[in-house]
Amino acid sequence: MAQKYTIAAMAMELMESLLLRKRATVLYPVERLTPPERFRGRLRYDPEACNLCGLCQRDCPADVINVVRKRVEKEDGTKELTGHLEFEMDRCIFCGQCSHSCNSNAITFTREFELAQPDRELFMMKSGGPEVDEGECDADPDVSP
Amino acid sequence: MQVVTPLFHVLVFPGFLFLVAFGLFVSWVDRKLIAKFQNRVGPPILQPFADLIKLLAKEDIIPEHADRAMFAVAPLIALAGVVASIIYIPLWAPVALKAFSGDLIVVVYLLTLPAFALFLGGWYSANPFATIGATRVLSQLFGYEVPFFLACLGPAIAAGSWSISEITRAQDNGLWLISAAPLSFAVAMIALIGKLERVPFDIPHAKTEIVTGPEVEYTGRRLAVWKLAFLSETIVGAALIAALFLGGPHMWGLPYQAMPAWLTAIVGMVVLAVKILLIVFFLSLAQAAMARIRIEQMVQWCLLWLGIPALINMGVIAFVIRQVGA
Amino acid sequence: MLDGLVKWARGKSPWVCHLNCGSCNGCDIEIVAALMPRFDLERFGVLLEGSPRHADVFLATGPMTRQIRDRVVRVYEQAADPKFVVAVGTCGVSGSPFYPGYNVLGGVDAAIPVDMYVPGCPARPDAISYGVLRLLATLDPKAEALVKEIEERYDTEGLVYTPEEMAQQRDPVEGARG
Amino acid sequence: MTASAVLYHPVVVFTLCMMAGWGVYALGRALAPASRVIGGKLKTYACGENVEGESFPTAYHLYHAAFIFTLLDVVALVLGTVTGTAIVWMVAAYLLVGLIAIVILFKD
Repeated sequence: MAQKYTIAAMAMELMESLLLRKRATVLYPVERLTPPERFRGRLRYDPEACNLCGLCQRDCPADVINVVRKRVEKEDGTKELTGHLEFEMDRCIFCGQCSHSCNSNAITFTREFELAQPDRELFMMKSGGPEVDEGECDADPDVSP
Repeated sequence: MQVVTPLFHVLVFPGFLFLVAFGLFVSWVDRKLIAKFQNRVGPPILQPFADLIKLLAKEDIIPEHADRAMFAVAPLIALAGVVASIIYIPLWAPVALKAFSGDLIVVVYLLTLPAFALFLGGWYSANPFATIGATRVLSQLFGYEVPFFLACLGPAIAAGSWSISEITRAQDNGLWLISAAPLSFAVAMIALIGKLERVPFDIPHAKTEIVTGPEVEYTGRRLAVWKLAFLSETIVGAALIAALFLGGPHMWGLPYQAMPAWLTAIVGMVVLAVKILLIVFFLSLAQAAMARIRIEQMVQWCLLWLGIPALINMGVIAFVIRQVGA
Repeated sequence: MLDGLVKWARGKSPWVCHLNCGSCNGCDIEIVAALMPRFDLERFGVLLEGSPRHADVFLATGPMTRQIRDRVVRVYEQAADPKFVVAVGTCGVSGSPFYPGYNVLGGVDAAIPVDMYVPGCPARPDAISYGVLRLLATLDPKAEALVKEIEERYDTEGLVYTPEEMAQQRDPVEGARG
Repeated sequence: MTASAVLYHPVVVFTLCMMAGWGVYALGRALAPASRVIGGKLKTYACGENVEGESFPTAYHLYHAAFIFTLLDVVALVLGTVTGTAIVWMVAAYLLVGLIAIVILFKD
């Protein structure tokens, strides 16, 4: 026989929740839920590992990433590729495509989610790469590593 | 002195200020209880007070198509109707501050004023949601008002008086009138939910379908007065039911004879406050356990299943009194 | 003293109103989840109000579409001062990834001023809590202390790690690949 | 008639409470920022739609409930204002009227 869900049964259940059950609430600033294993929160970019291949820029569906490449002439005459990545994180939809495309594991996502900012300017990120003097390098966008 | 004491009673205690303060506390109890029923934490104790101050400190807006006078006066009518009725309800002694024959009728009609004020305020807001909400307020009134009135007349007939103070004093022997009118008590409690427009009878407010019904256009201090009117109505309605059915400030087993007058008053006040909180507990339980129903379901169900039991209880009481009296 | 009381009350009692500017409903559901027992924003005095006339904080979701713009502006204007807007979700922050569309004007700030941006697709309920708390921190000293505590305990600066932060990372494989 | 008898009269109490409510308004006026009318602030709220100059007709279909409410309420008021020994007969008549009214309501 199916259990009849009457108002009295509901009231009993509510009384039980009042007297016996523990609260379901996570007291957020004091306690904190750990997001699930593959949750994608703040983006983590490792300029040491990055080889500036530009696959992330090509694959990003939201045009977040801009790869700025520069070729610098060393003292012994050889040329070295350098540069940095610019992130417009206000556009990021946390799809994870960039980290999926990355061959050198330079982009990963952490599980931190406290990302709120009072101003959109604060989402513009410029990260990685050694500082390059603009005048000394010739920018060549077609260069490949 | 002859002027100051009544003014103090009306404006400070047990009138306006006390009612508002106690109402804020009880609304916190109510919100906290519902939170507990839902296994969550709920608001801190000063939350209703913070809500009130915040609403007072918000900008005031009167929509251009609304009737300015009606829009401003409607919340005041609701608040005044509710606060005025506390004077005629016994609080710390079996006799109210002012008792006269027929004050039960006056209080019951004063307690319908918030519904009419809500209708007027909603109707003159000139807003589609408020208009629908206003008609629903009146439709719902058809449902709960008559059963509530009938339920209140049950103990009145049992005590042989139309005065709330007389009815409460008749229960001083320890025989609460809930024993004579159990059906009336149940009817009065359910009709009170309708009167306070709470779940499952929150059809006029229905946040999910008509925003908040009649108060859609109200902001700031005018909304604050509405909120004050509703939470004082909770107190007054509960106090009225406690006075009629549960002996008001009377409690079994307390040595009233041995106590000085001031202690009796304090004990009576505490006992009544506990009874009010118990009734509010029932209201919160109903809110947590049930969902909103439709307006015509509400009206038909109330007239049938609240009206008939209240009539039957009244008839039984009248018949028994006639037998005993003859 | 009255000013202090009013300030305290405003920080304690933010009634939110939900404003969908063309959202997919993902962030709307997360807002509802933030009000549910698991996160229980009523601890901070947050109540969900239907009418903008009652609300203090708008939780605006979705890219600002050309169709909804006038309506959003009207609803925003109809709310009483003081009022605040929190843009929830990446669409609300910048309109991405729909901003190149012919019908999308951009984020919520294409129509109304925004006080706090909460990115995420959708934003987690606790991320929304953090955004609202951070907004309240501008009003209430107690909320400010709470936010400071969060900032000390967790990393909340910026969206990409700086090289220095990278060097400090003890466990480099904490994050997940997509 | 003493001062307290006048001051506890329902009408006087009601007026005093109206004034107390007006005091709440005055307090709010002191606390609130000055009203600035910008754009459509005073327009009717209708989920952002512009409903300028429209009327909102409501279809009403609960007239029978209104009729019975009026009937019962008037009878209850008559009953409430009668005192003395006639009370039991009045109750009997009231019960009869109430039952007839409810039968009318639910006969279809």
